[in-house]
Amino acid sequence: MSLSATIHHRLPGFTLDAAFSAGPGVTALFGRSGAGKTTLVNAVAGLLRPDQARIDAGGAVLTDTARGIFLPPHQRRIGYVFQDARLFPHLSVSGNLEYGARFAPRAARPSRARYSEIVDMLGIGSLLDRRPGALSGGERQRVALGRAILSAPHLLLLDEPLAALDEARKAEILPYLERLRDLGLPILYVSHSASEIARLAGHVVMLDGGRVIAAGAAGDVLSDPATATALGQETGALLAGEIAAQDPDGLTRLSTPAGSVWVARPDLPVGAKLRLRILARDVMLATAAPEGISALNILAGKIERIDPAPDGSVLVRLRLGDDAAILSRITERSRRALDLEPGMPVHALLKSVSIAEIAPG
Amino acid sequence: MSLSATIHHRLPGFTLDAAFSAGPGVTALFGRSGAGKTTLVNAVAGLLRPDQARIDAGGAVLTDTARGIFLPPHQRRIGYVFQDARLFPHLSVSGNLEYGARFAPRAARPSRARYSEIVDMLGIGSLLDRRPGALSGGERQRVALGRAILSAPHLLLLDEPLAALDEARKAEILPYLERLRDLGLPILYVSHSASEIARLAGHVVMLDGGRVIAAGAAGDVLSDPATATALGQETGALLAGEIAAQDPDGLTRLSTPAGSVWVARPDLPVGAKLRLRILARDVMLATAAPEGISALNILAGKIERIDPAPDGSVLVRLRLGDDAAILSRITERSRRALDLEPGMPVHALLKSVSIAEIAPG
Amino acid sequence: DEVSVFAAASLKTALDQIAASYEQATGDEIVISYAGSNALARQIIQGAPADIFISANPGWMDEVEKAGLLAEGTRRDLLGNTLVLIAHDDPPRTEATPQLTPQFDLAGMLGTGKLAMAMVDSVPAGQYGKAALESLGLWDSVAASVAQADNVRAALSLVALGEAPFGIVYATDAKAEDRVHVIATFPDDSYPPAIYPAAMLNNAADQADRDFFDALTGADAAKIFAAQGFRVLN
Amino acid sequence: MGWLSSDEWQAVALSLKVSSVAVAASLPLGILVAHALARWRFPGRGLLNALVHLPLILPPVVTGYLLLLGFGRRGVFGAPLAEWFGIVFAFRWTGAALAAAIMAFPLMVRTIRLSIEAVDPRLEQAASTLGAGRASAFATVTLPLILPGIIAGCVIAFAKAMGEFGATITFVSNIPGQTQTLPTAIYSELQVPGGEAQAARLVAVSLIVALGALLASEWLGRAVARKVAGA
Amino acid sequence: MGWLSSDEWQAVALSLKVSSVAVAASLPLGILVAHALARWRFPGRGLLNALVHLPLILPPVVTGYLLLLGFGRRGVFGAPLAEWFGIVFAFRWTGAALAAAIMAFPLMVRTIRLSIEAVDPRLEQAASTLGAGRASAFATVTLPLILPGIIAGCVIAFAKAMGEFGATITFVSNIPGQTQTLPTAIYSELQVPGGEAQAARLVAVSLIVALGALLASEWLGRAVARKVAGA
Ligand SMILES: Nc1ncnc2c1ncn2[C@@H]1O[C@H](COP(=O)(O)OP(=O)(O)OP(=O)(O)O)[C@@H](O)[C@H]1O
Ligand SMILES: Nc1ncnc2c1ncn2[C@@H]1O[C@H](COP(=O)(O)OP(=O)(O)OP(=O)(O)O)[C@@H](O)[C@H]1O
Ligand code: MOO
Ligand SMILES: [Mg+2]
Ligand SMILES: [Mg+2]
Repeated sequence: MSLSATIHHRLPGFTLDAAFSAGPGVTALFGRSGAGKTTLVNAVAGLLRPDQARIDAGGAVLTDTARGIFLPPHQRRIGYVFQDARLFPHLSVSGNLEYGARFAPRAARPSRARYSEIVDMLGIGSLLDRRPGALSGGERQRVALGRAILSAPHLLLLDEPLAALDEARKAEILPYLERLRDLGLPILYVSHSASEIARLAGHVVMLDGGRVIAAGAAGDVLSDPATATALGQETGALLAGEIAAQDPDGLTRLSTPAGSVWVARPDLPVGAKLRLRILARDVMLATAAPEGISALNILAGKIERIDPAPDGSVLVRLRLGDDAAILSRITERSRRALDLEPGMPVHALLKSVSIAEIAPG
Repeated sequence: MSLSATIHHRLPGFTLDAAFSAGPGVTALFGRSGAGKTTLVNAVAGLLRPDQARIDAGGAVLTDTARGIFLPPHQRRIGYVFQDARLFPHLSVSGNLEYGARFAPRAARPSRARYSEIVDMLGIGSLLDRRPGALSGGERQRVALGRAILSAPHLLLLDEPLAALDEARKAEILPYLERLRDLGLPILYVSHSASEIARLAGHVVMLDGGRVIAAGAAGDVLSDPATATALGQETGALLAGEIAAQDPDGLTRLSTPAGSVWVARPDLPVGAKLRLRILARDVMLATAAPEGISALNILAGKIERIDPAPDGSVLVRLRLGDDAAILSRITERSRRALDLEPGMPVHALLKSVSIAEIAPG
Repeated sequence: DEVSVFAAASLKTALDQIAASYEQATGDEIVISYAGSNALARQIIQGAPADIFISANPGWMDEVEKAGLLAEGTRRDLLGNTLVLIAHDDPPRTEATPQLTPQFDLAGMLGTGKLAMAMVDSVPAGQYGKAALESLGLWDSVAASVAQADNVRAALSLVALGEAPFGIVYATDAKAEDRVHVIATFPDDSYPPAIYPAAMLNNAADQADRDFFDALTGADAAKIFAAQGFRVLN
Repeated sequence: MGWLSSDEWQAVALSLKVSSVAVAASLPLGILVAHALARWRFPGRGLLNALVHLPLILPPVVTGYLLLLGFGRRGVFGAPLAEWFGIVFAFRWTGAALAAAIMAFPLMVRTIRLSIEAVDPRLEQAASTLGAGRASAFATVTLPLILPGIIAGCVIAFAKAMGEFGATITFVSNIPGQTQTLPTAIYSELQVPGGEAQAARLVAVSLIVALGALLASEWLGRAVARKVAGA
Repeated sequence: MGWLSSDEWQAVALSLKVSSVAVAASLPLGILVAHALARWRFPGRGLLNALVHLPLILPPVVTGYLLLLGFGRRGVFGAPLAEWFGIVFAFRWTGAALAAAIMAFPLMVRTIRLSIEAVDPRLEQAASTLGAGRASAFATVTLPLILPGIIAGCVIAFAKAMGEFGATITFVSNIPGQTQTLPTAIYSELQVPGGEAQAARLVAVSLIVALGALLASEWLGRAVARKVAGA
């Protein structure tokens, strides 16, 4: 299924004026607080009736103000995890989880097994009889996520679903969202976290002040020096890779367009495709190949461009082979010390453990 | 002011059984979703009447169930930013912000200038006439923060105040919280983010299942290999430093117990004290001092211990001089390749831009 | 058989007694609905299943008759009543009760107190009382002091409770209440006769209805009505 | 029990029956109207609102009289209803129930409406994203959440129905065993010299019944509220 | 205007005065009692609740009679009040207002109570952490949030007061210019054969006034609700 939306809506003091499309997989909506992410998602869900809009999903017209079409939310089969959990206070956790199933077509209703699986994944098995009033903030958000997933939607809208969760819990839920995505459920994912986005999203739509300021493949948007200010420490490149070998010491060799890269994922089969995230701040540059160093991954490349940043650092874009580029953030002093200029060949040192990987979007 | 609390409280299915004390500065409450952080904070605020508890703040007894003492919340002068913003829906943003002032002692009431300063810092100047219903999630949280600060409290409780905010906005607010802290306002800070905690907190209390599992100086707790599982990618060391010189090219030389370290903070005066955060994953190890590399900071030290992690990596603790230690996470393969063992002298390469710094707690 | 009687509420005490002994004697069942004459009349006009109607004033019986609902030739004036001036007092005084005259200083006796009456423009006892006071030339001097109750019983209880020192009620009411006593009687010719007309209605088909209607005018009933202070009119 | 006559027992039983039926029968319409007034925008909303409040504003006697004109045997609605459907209100206990229902209706609607207005519409939105249509969302979310309001509305309507006098006696008269409710029985007693003692006993009965209902409802309302509040 | 007699105009004016005063004077107590019933736990809560509902349950005549016993010239409270404070209710418009206030009180309290119960106590908690004591938190948070409920309570009480008849006439009887309210005037007209037309005019006046109040309150309530909802 694919989603395409052109939305114009005025609120007092704020105007949303955005057009974007999202294919299958995860499309991230990224933007500052107040950028209009929730407003946009509400319009897709049908909770907001925009002044002018055309929203299509999987060929079906959800909203078309020009033709007076407005499919009511309950017919859209769009699961929505709200920024505020909005659990039903009169229902127990299990009542909330089961709520959506009764409205889903019989064939789509989640099985008992799937229900347990999701409950376990979210770690809410011991809460099933509680009321939402007796849950912690993060527990509430997890139940909301389960509730939306169990309603068997055709599209999932997630408005900062993990913001209230600790790293460990996030790490448990993210693979599940990946699985949902890989099962073909398209997801529109609002997040402030570039690493979540890098991990999940195939596409990124960056919003600012109600307008789309960048959109495209996640790798392009996240490594675009133009978005670097918005991303700050999270600027980085994405690299597609494939598992070439599982070495006996537990390390995994990936072949990427930039050459071989080693990561620690002994659990994945040879041939699996991955995506590597390489943060600019995690890449050191060296003019000669260093020796006797704990960095596993040293890639050779050529400097493509150098953009100075306001904080005295510079962002160096390296071309590694024909199809790959990565970013490195170094200090201006280092640049001068090494006399780096566009066109120079250099070695990039990647700290292996700082590589985030995903199955390809 | 200092806070000390011993709290025992049973909820159906959950028991909080925690004792901790917090000096001036920021004390972080860190723990997984459902660990009992909000429950604990509620007890301190006086919103929860624990089964058994003794809570003192600045010499005054707030709660002492043994003696039947329970100071009502409005007499505690404790500002509280709730996990859910809880703005007053009938008041405009400015009405919310001004709410607390009228109950504060005349002398403590924030001046017009302070009010504007906080409004600017939070970026809510254009929202002052809006009602909370017309705010985005992050905007709501910012107003809640301003409301608590402007009530002129003696202690500030922050329950994940920045979770809903983007990096850029966080980066604007954190220095302000630092300033509040440095002005002597003690803060109890609930967060999932180790980097926020490392930046702000002098002390960390780690909660799990309602119990305190680790507590102490932030540097100790965050670099304790025992907490590494809980912290994951966020494991790291804290290093105290002092600005020794501002070099003309914009780099700043710090003297630390581990030697000189360069960072890019041209805005700080010589003599200012800082704290450096060095994430284990940001530290590479080399057996010989590398040449021609963009890493500014290379520190010499000796391996103190090596702890294997479940994911195939190892956590290496390096002693740098008498008073300093840092952590490095490297792969087991690298360890073997370099033949690293406790007692060996090595060089640590720090990526300069990945150093987070703060004024000392 | 069942006889359905719609009767003015002020008749309750007497009618209940009459009905009880009649039921015992005949085995017929008498069901009496007590309410204000106006309500009953309107209900009958709207088709209420009543067999017999006893009104507290001729006006409402006239309305029912105009609607053509009375059984031919059955209307008769059943009872009469006398208006009296009562005062609150306990224990009751036992002086003889004089007739009111134009010289009677009612206004002076009232002072700042109220004269309790039924509503003077709408409820029969009040209309009669006003007419009597007017014909005696006393109305203007007391009009401002009149507290009008929604029925004559309510006026009585105002005096009984001492809220109003004086009141104008039927002799029957005065007789039944020992917290008041009669201080004067209104001359018969000072107000229109206070008459309770009774009639059978078109509905009334069976013998039981006719029997009870006859019983109302019989000697036993007369005794009971008289004991309550009514003037029996046939 | 010996201290009430059989007519009086009948009045007690009838009052209970009339009040319960009045409340139960008008509840669905009450919820519908309350919902319409709280959440819908439609032409004639103001008129509907006014109409609902009428029985409160008018003296009960007037309402009773209008009922007599409308639903009496020869009434505008009464006659066709009786002829075509065999539904008769006039001088039946059903008429007393109709009068009580109409008199209590504004109280019921106001109360329920207020609690509907207090339900966060964002919860209904959440239900709609989970596939619940308007009616389903109402039944599964709004309705349970307003249960305390519905209970309150029923209690206040029941209490009002138990005390209703003016409209009842004007509409269906005061026929023992058929339309004589507690209040009209009390009225009858008050018409009799020395009837105060009798009336007082009936008042006592009326209080016991209504206050029992009140306490039961408080308890029920609290239980429901606790359930919603969690724990 | 020529189509109402001066007595009738007086009745209209008096009804307005009586109803307004009844609502205004009972509102503070109404809010207090509603708050107590909604939020406090104290012995005698059930009793207080029952007491508040009494006027609804009892036939109005009984309430009027009890008022007479309590607040008449010789009443338990009436006599001392008159003697010590010079406050007299008997046969005064103030008595009509007292009767109307008491009859309308349960409606007012129920309505306000329900809206207090709908206020999220966590907002009051937030106020307390900002330094607001119980009373301040009530005044600055709860009170504004229940404004729609208070308006609704006042309207329903006002409507009830405009229509109150039985208790009023029993307590303060019918003295034109002093205690003759619209409902008593209407009742009086209905007692006379052919008085329906007269009564209808008065009913019309009564409707215009009460529905005017109703519409105004709807508008006001909506404005308040909009303000709270934001935007
Ligand atoms: N009802 C409203 N009236 C006026 N402005 C509104 C209204 N609702 C939202 N806004 C404004 O619209 C803008 C976008 O809001 P939105 O909730 O979409 O932001 P967001 O991107 O989701 O932010 P956050 O990350 O903080 O949740 C904000 O500036 C907000 O103040
Ligand atoms: N009223 C209650 N009854 C029973 N259990 C409760 C109640 N309130 C909270 N709990 C439980 O107590 C535990 C601690 O809750 P708390 O809100 O303190 O967690 P937290 O550490 O703040 O989590 P989060 O990061 O998700 O906000 C949770 O497991 C929660 O389910
Ligand atoms: O019979 Mo009545 O009660 O005076 O009209
Ligand atoms: Mg948002
Ligand atoms: Mg919490």
